Amino acid sequence: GCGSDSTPVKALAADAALPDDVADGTVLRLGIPDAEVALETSGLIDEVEGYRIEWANISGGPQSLEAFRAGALDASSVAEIPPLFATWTDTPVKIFAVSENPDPLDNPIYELGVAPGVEVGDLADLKGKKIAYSPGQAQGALVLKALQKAGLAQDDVELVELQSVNDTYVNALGSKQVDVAPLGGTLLTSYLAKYGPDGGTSIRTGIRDDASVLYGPAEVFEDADKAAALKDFVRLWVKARQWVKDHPDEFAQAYYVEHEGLTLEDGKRLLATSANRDVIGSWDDFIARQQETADLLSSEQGHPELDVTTLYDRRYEQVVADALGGS
Amino acid sequence: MTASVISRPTAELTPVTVPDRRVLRRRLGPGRRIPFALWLGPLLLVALWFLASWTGVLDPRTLSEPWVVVSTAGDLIESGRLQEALRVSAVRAFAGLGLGIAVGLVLALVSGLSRVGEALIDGPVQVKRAIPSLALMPLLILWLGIGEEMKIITIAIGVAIPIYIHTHNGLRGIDGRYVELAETADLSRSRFVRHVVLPGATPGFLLGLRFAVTTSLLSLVVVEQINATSGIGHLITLASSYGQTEIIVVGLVVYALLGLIADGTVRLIERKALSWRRTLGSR
Amino acid sequence: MTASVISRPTAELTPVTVPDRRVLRRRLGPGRRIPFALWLGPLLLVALWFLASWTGVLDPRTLSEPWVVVSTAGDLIESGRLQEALRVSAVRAFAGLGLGIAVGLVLALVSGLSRVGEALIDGPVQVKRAIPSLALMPLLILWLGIGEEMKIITIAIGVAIPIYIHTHNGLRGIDGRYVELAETADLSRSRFVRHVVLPGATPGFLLGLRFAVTTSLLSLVVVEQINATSGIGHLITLASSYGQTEIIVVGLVVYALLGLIADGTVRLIERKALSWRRTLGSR
Amino acid sequence: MATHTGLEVSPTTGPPTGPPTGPPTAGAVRVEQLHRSFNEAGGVLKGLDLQIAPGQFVALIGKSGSGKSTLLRALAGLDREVAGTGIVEVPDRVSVVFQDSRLLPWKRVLDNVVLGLDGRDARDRGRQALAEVGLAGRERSWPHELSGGEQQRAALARSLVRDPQLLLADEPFGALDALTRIRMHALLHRLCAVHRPAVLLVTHDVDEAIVLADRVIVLVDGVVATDLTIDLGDQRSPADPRFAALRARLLADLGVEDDTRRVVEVAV
Amino acid sequence: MATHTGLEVSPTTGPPTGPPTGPPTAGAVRVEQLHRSFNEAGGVLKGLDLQIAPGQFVALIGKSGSGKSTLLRALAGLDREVAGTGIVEVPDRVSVVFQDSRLLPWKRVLDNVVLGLDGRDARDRGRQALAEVGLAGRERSWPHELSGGEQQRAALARSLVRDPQLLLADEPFGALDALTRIRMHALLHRLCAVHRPAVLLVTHDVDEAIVLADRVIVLVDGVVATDLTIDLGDQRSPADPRFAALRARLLADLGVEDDTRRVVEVAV
Ligand SMILES: Nc1ncnc2c1ncn2[C@@H]1O[C@H](COP(=O)(O)OP(=O)(O)OP(=O)(O)O)[C@@H](O)[C@H]1O
Ligand SMILES: Nc1ncnc2c1ncn2[C@@H]1O[C@H](COP(=O)(O)OP(=O)(O)OP(=O)(O)O)[C@@H](O)[C@H]1O
Ligand SMILES: [Mg+2]
Ligand SMILES: [Mg+2]
Repeated sequence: GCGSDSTPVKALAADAALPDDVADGTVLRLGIPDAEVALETSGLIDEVEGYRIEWANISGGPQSLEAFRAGALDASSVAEIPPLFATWTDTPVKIFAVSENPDPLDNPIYELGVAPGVEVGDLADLKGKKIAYSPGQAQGALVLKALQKAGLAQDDVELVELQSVNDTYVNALGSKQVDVAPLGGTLLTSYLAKYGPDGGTSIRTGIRDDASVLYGPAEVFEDADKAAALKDFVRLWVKARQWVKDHPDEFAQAYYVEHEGLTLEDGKRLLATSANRDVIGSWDDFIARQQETADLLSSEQGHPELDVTTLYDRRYEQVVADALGGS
Repeated sequence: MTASVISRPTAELTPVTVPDRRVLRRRLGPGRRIPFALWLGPLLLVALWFLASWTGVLDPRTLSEPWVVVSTAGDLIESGRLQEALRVSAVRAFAGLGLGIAVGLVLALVSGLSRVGEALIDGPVQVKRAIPSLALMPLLILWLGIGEEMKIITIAIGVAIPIYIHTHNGLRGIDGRYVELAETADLSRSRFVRHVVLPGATPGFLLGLRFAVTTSLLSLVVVEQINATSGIGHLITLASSYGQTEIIVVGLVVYALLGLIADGTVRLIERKALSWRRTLGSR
Repeated sequence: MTASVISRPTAELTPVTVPDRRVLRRRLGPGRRIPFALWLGPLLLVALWFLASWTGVLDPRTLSEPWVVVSTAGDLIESGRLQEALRVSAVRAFAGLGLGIAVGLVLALVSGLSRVGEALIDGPVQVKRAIPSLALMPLLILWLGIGEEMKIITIAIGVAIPIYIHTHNGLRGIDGRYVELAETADLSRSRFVRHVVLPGATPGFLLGLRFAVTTSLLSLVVVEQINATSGIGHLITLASSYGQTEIIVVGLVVYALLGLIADGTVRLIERKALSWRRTLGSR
Repeated sequence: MATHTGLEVSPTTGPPTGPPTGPPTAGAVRVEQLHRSFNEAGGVLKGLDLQIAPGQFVALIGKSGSGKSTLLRALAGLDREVAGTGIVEVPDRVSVVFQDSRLLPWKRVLDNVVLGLDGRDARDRGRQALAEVGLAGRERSWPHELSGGEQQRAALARSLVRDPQLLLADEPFGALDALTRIRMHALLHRLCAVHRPAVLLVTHDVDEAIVLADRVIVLVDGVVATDLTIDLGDQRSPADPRFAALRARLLADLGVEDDTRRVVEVAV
Repeated sequence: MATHTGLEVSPTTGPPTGPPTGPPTAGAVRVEQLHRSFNEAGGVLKGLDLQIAPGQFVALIGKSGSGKSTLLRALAGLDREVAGTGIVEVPDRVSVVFQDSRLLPWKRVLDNVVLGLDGRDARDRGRQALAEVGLAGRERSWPHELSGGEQQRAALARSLVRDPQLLLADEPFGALDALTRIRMHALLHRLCAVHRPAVLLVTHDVDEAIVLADRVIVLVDGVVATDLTIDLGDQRSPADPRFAALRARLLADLGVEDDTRRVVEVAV
């Protein structure tokens, strides 16, 4: 790719200990906008030493994957699905930090929006309904999980293939083109605000959708300098997450209002729900849950079986744990 | 020294050699058409792709190897998915194309021949053109649902725009002397349209048609993201959401082929329909 | 009874009334241009929008009310976001436009004036045109990264296509008699290009330019999805990922305005540059 | 019906003579105080007066750039955008032969001739008109496949087939050789004898004007400077001394004092 | 330098007389067994032979559609795509006045005249040429603002300013009135006397041919049917009986047996 450095790469074995020394001129190219804002606002950014960070305003599965393939990005922040699809499409990646909501079932990212006039009280009511389904997106995986949890097969409902771009799902529900569609974040709020009066509702799935990871292309972890720089960055990132927890208003203003253009209320709401995340120092449960997701997608969408443990660089687990302990 | 005398060898078959020495000037036009030239460039591209993949210069993760694409295409054809997708998409594309051409032509005539019509139609068309179509999809879903009508009408709207603009432009560019002729020949408005405006605007219309067929193909990718179970656009969307690069590339190759065939067809029509023209290109 | 005699009243100021009775034929062309007519249709649309929102016919959930959009725009301007977005996007759009126009023109000349050039260039351009740009983005990111170059080059590629096709088409449509004239006047190739080809292809080029400016605007929405922190396309993308309908509509209104202004500007240039033409539209 | 088949020529029933019969105003041309100018620099027509009776054949001569085409375009109603004043009245059915032959390039010759004609026999009449102007067999040619003179004749056929009340012809014979020109003169003369349109014919050929017209007018400085009635009868021979006198008079109006052109004299 | 300023006219140094001086081949035209046909129906040129010596002035007459323009286009090298055989040789610097005046509509008159000319004085020469054809002050007009005859004169100026070795002119005076035509004749005559190009001039005006040319050829049935050398000297008056004899001969070749046109006679 175009972003490759001219300096020779110091190779690092997958099982070798993470080095501490970072060669001069090492650059980390990171697509983690909330971390960028948190570091800048808290002043933690001044602790970056021995390497440089180039921030990219990139987040989400498809964009980060494209940037990885192009060799233009070293790490990004996504939910649990993109690393799976990356592997299935022959782009080796490694997860090097994870976080989750301390109270996931009460603060789900997605709920199932129900069109006005449609009776869906719990997951069992999904039977026979028209459900918006986007195969490659997190929303699609959620639908499959919901069906699984309700004990329904794909044939028991009518899956309407519909990509969730912009407010497509809100409109599809509002105009009753589908009965049920997963809605997240501000889309859910705006749906309920718009169509609540007409009888539009939503139900919670009781399914965890709070997994969030930092991941990067596998090459990055074979480059001793980058791996070392990442090690330092992870330490800072843990501090930054902690700072966010301690300064929610400051962060909401800096990130949601100034960076993302939302209102402060929206920002605070998001911070309380989907952005309310704790860094995890022990990954076993997390990995197990992701394995379930992978297995479900394999069976329902016909992807090859995947052992998700191969996706993790667990050397960083210790780094995170140390950082958590130290803070 | 630009006018030089050269000799053209005459056919061997003629028993008595008939001399044919002409004055040949420096040719400033492009000369005779090379048949199937349209395909030369793309074939070269394919050859390059082959070479780059073969030598490993091109990473298969960047762009699948041609042979992989061929075998993937083979699989898709064997399973019948590709044919089915093409069939379904063809129906949508042609319906949208037909509707869009009709609407675009009528709008162009109304707006081209009356300043009031122009004042009412032209601005909104430019506005529609300037607005990202992705941003319009939610509105179209609200108004037209997610069924087949929505898909066809969306394609038709996309098609009508280039037809309108090019026909309007072609029409407005008709030599004023022919309009004078029509006025003195007391042509009725409908005859004026049939005998002067439409033939005079044909070059413009045909250029618009070249854009229209491509638009109808490209619109498939957008509309078939919504509640489609088959179609070439759906095939690509699905493959890209699963990251099935080879299938995406098969889809793109099909698009390239369809685009070339459609463009070639319109240009063939162009050559036939505009055979009366004596231009830089036709000499 | 088509040629009728009508009388035109003369200006009141003239003390002695000078009669001016002309033979006036049924006017078959569109007549005189109405200044600012381009804006009439859009203004009507806005009025309709206002009315429909006011009376409640238009559900605000479908399309935000104009006054809400205005106040949202006011907020965006107050916070400086809109101006900043426009500034950032303008730089990208103009850079891409300039580059794309240059490339498109050169390609059109090469391909328009030589059959070999055409064989090599024309097919690939048609292929590029037929391939969904969304599917090309990954490749472009791969080759050009995610920085500013990628954005500008992507816009430039989009711009070069209509410039190429329209200039090529316009050039090929130049009356063959003028080419003959150039040949007998012993024009050198460069003079031929300057004195015959470029002015003759100007109407085509300008039509292409109308598409090119719109393309550059529309491309912003695509390229600013990737690693942008400001820009009008980024504004829309961000707003739609959070479902901020009013901001999206502000963005679309800005697009409509920009589109109309750009189109109007090109048409103004057109009227100036083509003042030598006597056509259906200019009479 | 009979009055509308432009080229249905019956044997000459009698020569067209001076002032025509028929209602005095229908089919007449009246031009009063016609002013036309293309820019501030000065007018092209400066208060021109002209009356043409129905059925009268008027030839218009004048220097290149004197405003002949401008006058014809005013009569044809094609000068909406030109500045000026004055009164112009013309009959309903006007047909124009333009100075350029102005065939629609996208229509074959026959289709150009019958452009806008009604009726089932339109194409037959068109074919006949083409034959009369010597273009039989060229019905399916494209305009660009015709020679200059052939294009001019096709344009003439298009005008004649329409059976106008007023025929405005701007140098319709300019690109024709002597024989073809004589044939076209004869054709026009015959048709005028039958259908009696008023004719305003622009020509640079003084002899042609004298041979064909009832009246010859000369346009000088934006007005009709000379208005000569040709009373030579039907036997108009250039050998006739009256013919020669008329010619000398008209040439003098054009500024040619002595027609015995001497190459070296004018050259110096 | 002097030979290249097309319109630098010095007082006539002497009339151009019959056969020219100078090297025998440079600047000469040779056409042998020229065949040209546009379709299977039959040829337009059928084995035409023609030689024009350098500096010779040849007038070409022939019926409308007889192939005059076809021959000129062959000499100009504009008939690449036309079927046929034969040998054509022309000098290097050839200039063409087309039958249509063919001004580039997007260039003002002066820019049309100096199209492709080199040198700092090009525009001055163009201005001078325009003045010579009576278009002083019209330099900045658009072609569509010129009258028919003015366009023709602008095209003539464009050709003359180039100082060609061979001038091919296809009815360059067709749309001009008598006086302007005489002036243009004089201009052409003067320029030929100074720069001595070979000229092939198509005209329908037999008198014009006799007045201007060293030789008149008549094209009939695709070959040169008549080739007359005009030996009237420089005082060529139509009143001269030899002039009248030549005219009668050429008209007869064109098919006009009796030039004393009688309207009724031809009309019947
Ligand atoms: N559209 C125009 N704009 C400016 N000037 C014009 C325009 N049309 C004609 N003229 C000028 O008006 C004058 C009269 O033109 P017109 O065409 O009537 O001449 P004409 O008598 O027909 O000449 P010719 O015999 O050469 O055809 C000319 O000097 C011409 O240049
Ligand atoms: N491109 C063409 N295709 C078919 N036929 C043509 C073409 N050009 C000319 N012809 C025919 O060839 C014949 C000779 O044409 P040409 O133009 O040489 O005549 P011309 O002698 O110049 O006549 P004019 O005096 O009318 O200009 C005509 O009958 C014409 O119709
Ligand atoms: Mg005129
Ligand atoms: Mg000719």
